[in-house]
Amino acid sequence: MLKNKKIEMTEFNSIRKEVLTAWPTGKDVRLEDAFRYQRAIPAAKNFAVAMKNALDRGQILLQPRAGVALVDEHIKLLKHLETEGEADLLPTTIDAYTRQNRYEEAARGIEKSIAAGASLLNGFPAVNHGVPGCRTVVEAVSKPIQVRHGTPDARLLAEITLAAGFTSFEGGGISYNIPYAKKVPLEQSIRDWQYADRLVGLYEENGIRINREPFGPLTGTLVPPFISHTIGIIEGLLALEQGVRSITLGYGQAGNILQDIAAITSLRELAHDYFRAAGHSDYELTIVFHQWMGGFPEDEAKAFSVIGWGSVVAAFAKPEKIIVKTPHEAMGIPTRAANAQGLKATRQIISMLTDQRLFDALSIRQEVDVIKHEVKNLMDKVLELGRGDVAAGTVAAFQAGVLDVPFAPSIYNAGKVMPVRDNEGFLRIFQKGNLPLDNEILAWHRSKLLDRARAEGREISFQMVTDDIYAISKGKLIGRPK
Amino acid sequence: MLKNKKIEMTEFNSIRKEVLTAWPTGKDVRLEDAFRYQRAIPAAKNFAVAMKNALDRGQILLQPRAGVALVDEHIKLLKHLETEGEADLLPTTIDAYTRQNRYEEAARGIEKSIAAGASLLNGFPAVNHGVPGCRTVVEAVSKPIQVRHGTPDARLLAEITLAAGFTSFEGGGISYNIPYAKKVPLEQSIRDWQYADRLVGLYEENGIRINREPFGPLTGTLVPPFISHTIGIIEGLLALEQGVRSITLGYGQAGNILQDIAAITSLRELAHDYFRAAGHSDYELTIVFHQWMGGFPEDEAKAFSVIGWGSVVAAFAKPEKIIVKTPHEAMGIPTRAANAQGLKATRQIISMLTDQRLFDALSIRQEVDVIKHEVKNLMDKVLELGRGDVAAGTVAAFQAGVLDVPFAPSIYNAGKVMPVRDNEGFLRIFQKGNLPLDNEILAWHRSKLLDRARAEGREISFQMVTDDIYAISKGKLIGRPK
Amino acid sequence: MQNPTIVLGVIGADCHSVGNKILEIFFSGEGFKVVNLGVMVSQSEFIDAAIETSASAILVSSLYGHGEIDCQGLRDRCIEKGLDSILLYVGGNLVVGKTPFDEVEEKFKEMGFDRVFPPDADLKQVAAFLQAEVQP
Amino acid sequence: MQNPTIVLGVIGADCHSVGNKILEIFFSGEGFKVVNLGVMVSQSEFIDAAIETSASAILVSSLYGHGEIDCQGLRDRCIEKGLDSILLYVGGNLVVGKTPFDEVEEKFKEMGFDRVFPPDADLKQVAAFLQAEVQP
Ligand code: B12
Ligand code: B12
Repeated sequence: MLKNKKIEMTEFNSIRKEVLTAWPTGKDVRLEDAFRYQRAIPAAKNFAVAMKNALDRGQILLQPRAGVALVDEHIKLLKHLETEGEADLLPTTIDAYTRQNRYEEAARGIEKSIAAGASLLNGFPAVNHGVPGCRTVVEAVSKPIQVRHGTPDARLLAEITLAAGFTSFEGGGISYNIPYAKKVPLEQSIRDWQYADRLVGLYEENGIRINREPFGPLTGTLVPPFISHTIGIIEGLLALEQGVRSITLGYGQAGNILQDIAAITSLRELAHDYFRAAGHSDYELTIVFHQWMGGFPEDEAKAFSVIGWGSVVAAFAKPEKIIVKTPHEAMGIPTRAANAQGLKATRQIISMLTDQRLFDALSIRQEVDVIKHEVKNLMDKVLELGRGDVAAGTVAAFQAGVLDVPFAPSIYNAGKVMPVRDNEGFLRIFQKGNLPLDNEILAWHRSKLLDRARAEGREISFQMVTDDIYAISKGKLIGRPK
Repeated sequence: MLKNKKIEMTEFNSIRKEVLTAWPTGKDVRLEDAFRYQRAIPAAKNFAVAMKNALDRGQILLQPRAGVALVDEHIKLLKHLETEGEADLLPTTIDAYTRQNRYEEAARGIEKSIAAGASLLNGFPAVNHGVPGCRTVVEAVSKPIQVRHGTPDARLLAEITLAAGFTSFEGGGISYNIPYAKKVPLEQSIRDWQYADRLVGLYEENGIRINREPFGPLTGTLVPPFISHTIGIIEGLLALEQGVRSITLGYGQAGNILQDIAAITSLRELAHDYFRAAGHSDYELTIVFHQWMGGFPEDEAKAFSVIGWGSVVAAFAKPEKIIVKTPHEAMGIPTRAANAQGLKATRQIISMLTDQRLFDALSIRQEVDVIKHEVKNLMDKVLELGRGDVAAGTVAAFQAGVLDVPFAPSIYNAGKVMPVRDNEGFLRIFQKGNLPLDNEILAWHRSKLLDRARAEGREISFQMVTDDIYAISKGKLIGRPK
Repeated sequence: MQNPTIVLGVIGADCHSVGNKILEIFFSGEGFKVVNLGVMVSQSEFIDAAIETSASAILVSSLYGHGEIDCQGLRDRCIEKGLDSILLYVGGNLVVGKTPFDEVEEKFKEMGFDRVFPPDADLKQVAAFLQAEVQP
Repeated sequence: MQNPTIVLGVIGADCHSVGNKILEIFFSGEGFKVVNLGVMVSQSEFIDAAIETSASAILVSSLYGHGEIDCQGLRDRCIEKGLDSILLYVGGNLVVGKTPFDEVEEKFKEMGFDRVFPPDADLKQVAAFLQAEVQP
């Protein structure tokens, strides 16, 4: 009977023999060689390390989806995403035949793709390319790389890709069956994924940490968070039991920012609760957020906004990783250019929002009050200068620099005021010129700017202003020093 | 001396003579004819009415910027923005020579544009085209249309365009001088704008409401809200004094969402305070938000994200109007296709977020608790079914429909659960199938769905689910009935 | 006239089930007798079901990109099995990658499909075509 | 060698002042003597300033789209006024609308500019060009 219990080695080995003979490329897999190969992979290319670092540093890493039929083309695609798209993490998305263990059809797809001079498969048939083909891919890129698929029985795929140097493996016995298959018994797929997890556990026991990522979004279509959370936690428990130590739970955007942020927060807390309650303590838990996984608009401008909105939510919810969609989503497998566009659009949002905190009614009210205070300072002075007349007061105020527009070209503008952003991206005053701001407000601005100066380890300076001017076109809101 | 006092008619008329002779097209302007023409314009094409309606209905209207040298081309451009771009409000952006009253250079620009077969001007030279040319434009479109420019002395421009049937006029004595001119005395530009405002007041007194919009963003570059607010309020006071009754104050996105929302909120409250304090009560105040007005990224994917982020902020801050940028912003005057893309991207966000409220820490915490509660319901049952074993429990749970993934294709999935969005776009449960949710939670879901049913005036039904599935690709989050 | 029977399904190793459920609900609502084979349907399953239920049309979906490979030969097999005049419609994201729809349509018409539809096909329109084209 | 003098300004009826302020700060920092005429500068203002300050180069900005009209004839006027060998650089959003930069460059080189720059010009690189190309 199915149990959440570590598979014993004798049983594992007897299953393994079968697994490796399911397709000729299986015979290339030798564990000792695989461990040696994996150990030589630098930490900078290890997925588990990257996820852990993101957690420690509060970063959000960007990862696209991508896979085509042929090794060379696949490498070109990944390299484009790495350079032009500036992806932090790379994927290898597996084709749908391989996902169903239909290796012969995958082989035909490879042939037809060679003949057509274009990929006729919707992903990379890793089993058919075998350990040598996969290693060519792994060696060609410089970022950590993961297998992404949707395979109920991924045992051979795991054997081959891990032996080839992939350092993360997506999926799980529930999440890669229920939304992806029609007739695979759940008991079977859980068993088969216990095998995959045990394999990862073996690597772990041999000093190689492989990241595992249950597939959070399920059907990607109106899945309430508590359903996918429960399944994710179960898959986490199953994986931990087999010796997995680096685990990334996933969640697909639901659309309401409040619910989505609450979902990410609760997923993290719940997982720790359940994992610890089950007696686990030695593990690394991280969270992945998927941009909208349901049907996309066909119009690319609109698709960009869906991508953008997902990125906004991520920026506030702070998962360790975000899976990025493309403007071609509704139409078909994206070109590499469209894929890079998705990454760039996402990066722009994540960077623009990186310093912003979750806002709440209270802090907005506070900021409203500050602005009112500042306006009153100026308005009082304008009216004073105009002896009650606002028009006359305005002219006088500009003359006196009491009204002063930063960067304005007019010679009737004093041009003495210099604004700059504070550490959260609020615009504050750096040089007040002749603005009639009272000391209370000025001191407050000053303290906000000191926060930034401290955070950046530099003096409050005109350089900050210049940096702020360029910031948005460089994908930031605040112009930080490099 | 300059005073905030209504210009007397004798003075107005004597200035007027001069104004109308500054360029030959001025002689076509006859006020009685203008009033007759304006009165015939249907309410659906009146800008002031549109803004008032947006205020009453809590809508955010979308407006692009656009203008080219020749009448026919300009009409084609506007019609494209109206149909393909689905703009709510139309602009006519004036070229930079006209803004400086350099009508001869504008005339040369028109000639060269005809010769080149392309617009060599950065806007529509309305004064040169005169009343007849402008009326051709106004008559060709079906949405309210506004003059957008940057003209320190806009008296002749106002005379011609208002006589031609434009129903809104952007600018102000400060905001269209300080950021736009080099050597125009402020006193002069305020005087000249008092004239423009008085002209609008005359229309008002003759039963025609023209909307006026001071230019909020100023230089568009790091302007702290309190500075632009103060100037906007002053221009508002100046306009009201001359008899303007429909006034839209503006604000350009600063980048931090908290500050931006606080800015919109405070602008509205402050303006009312100052206007009332000055003795005004009979006016309509609305707010316009400008998407990022500073330098844009050159990459179009990144530009889309800047546009998207501005739209997100607007969706939460709820101005009555948003001015939309385009993915070509950093490169040059946008093509009409790019301009429509900016509108579509903005629409997608505004619509996706329309039902979402500003979130705060408290309500997120509440949602976190709900999710935790739901997960516990399921997890307890899974473990119960597995007699403590999570793997066995999972299989049993799927069999029993205790775990059930909506829309999953697997025959091992019960497929009885039906999710649907609530009235704020949260995913809730419509049909619970065999999910072991307790009565407390179920009642809560139910009440949330009843809120939606009530709001939509229809029963909770499967139709809602279908509608929700299509919603995002149609630019919505919640699938409302048409 | 009796309600015409149509066979629905997603061909090949394709698991996209959402559109399939929508199609079932829609065509049932339009008065067709719908035999829905669900996802991951082989060519012979389509044909067997059509014979068994004397269906007038087969509506093939393919979303995942392998449509081109999966659909080849379906018309010939129908003829082999005596389904000489059965209507064959196909729709979805039929090929790998964003492709001008004309090209896709031509490709699938050459394979013997009577009508070819993009993902944003107007379903009311499809129902009207079906009503007009099914043999009584 | 003395620091070379350069004249800066935004030509025509153009009010975009932000980039101009950045250029002033940058080139001053690089050791040039900068004479900044600000925005809305006419051709004769550029030339008069260059003569008065014995400048080695004029850096013309145009952002607002009328660059093509505003810049025509500047080189001829320079020659008329005896500025035979003055360097003329131009940069910004030089024409109306998004246009391939090659075309823009060719157009302005034909007008007699020595170098033409897009909005994302690398200013360090521009400074290097200037240092190399100004007459001692
Ligand atoms: C949700 C989704 C998933 C879910 C599916 C869950 C499930 N069990 O249903 C998950 C995450 C599991 C998934 C997996 C995969 N997916 Co997917 N998925 C989508 C997505 C985002 C939405 C699909 C959807 O539900 N739409 C809503 C429904 C209502 O619309 P629809 O499916 O298009 O159906 C309508 C029309 O097409 C039309 N129609 C369909 N058939 C027919 C037939 C006839 C006769 C007619 C008239 C009309 C018609 O009417 C339907 C109802 O309106 C689409 C992209 C998109 N559209 O935005 C990608 C997409 C379909 N997936 C894609 C791919 C490639 C995959 C994977 C191979 C993974 C990968 N490489 O990325 C796997 C497939 C594995 C497998 N064995 O099939 C590609 C297909 C690429 C292509 N054709 O070039 C798409 C287009 C995304 C992309 N751009 O890359 N996917
Ligand atoms: C802010 C802004 C404004 C502000 C300007 C306030 C002010 N006083 O400065 C306001 C709102 C007032 C404004 C008005 C107008 N603007 Co404006 N504006 C912009 C915007 C968004 C940013 C400009 C900026 O400050 N950038 C930041 C600085 C640091 O960069 P920069 O100006 O490009 O300068 C750098 C480079 O170009 C380069 N450079 C510049 N000159 C030179 C010269 C040399 C020799 C070298 C080596 C390098 C170099 O170095 C500079 C420093 O890094 C741009 C679009 C964009 N870039 O995103 C449009 C833009 C420049 N504006 C434009 C237009 C058309 C106008 C208007 C005519 C209104 C309209 N029709 O839309 C009016 C102009 C009125 C007038 N008389 O000039 C267009 C120009 C179109 C074109 N060329 O095809 C742009 C491109 C927007 C667009 N896509 O439509 N604008």
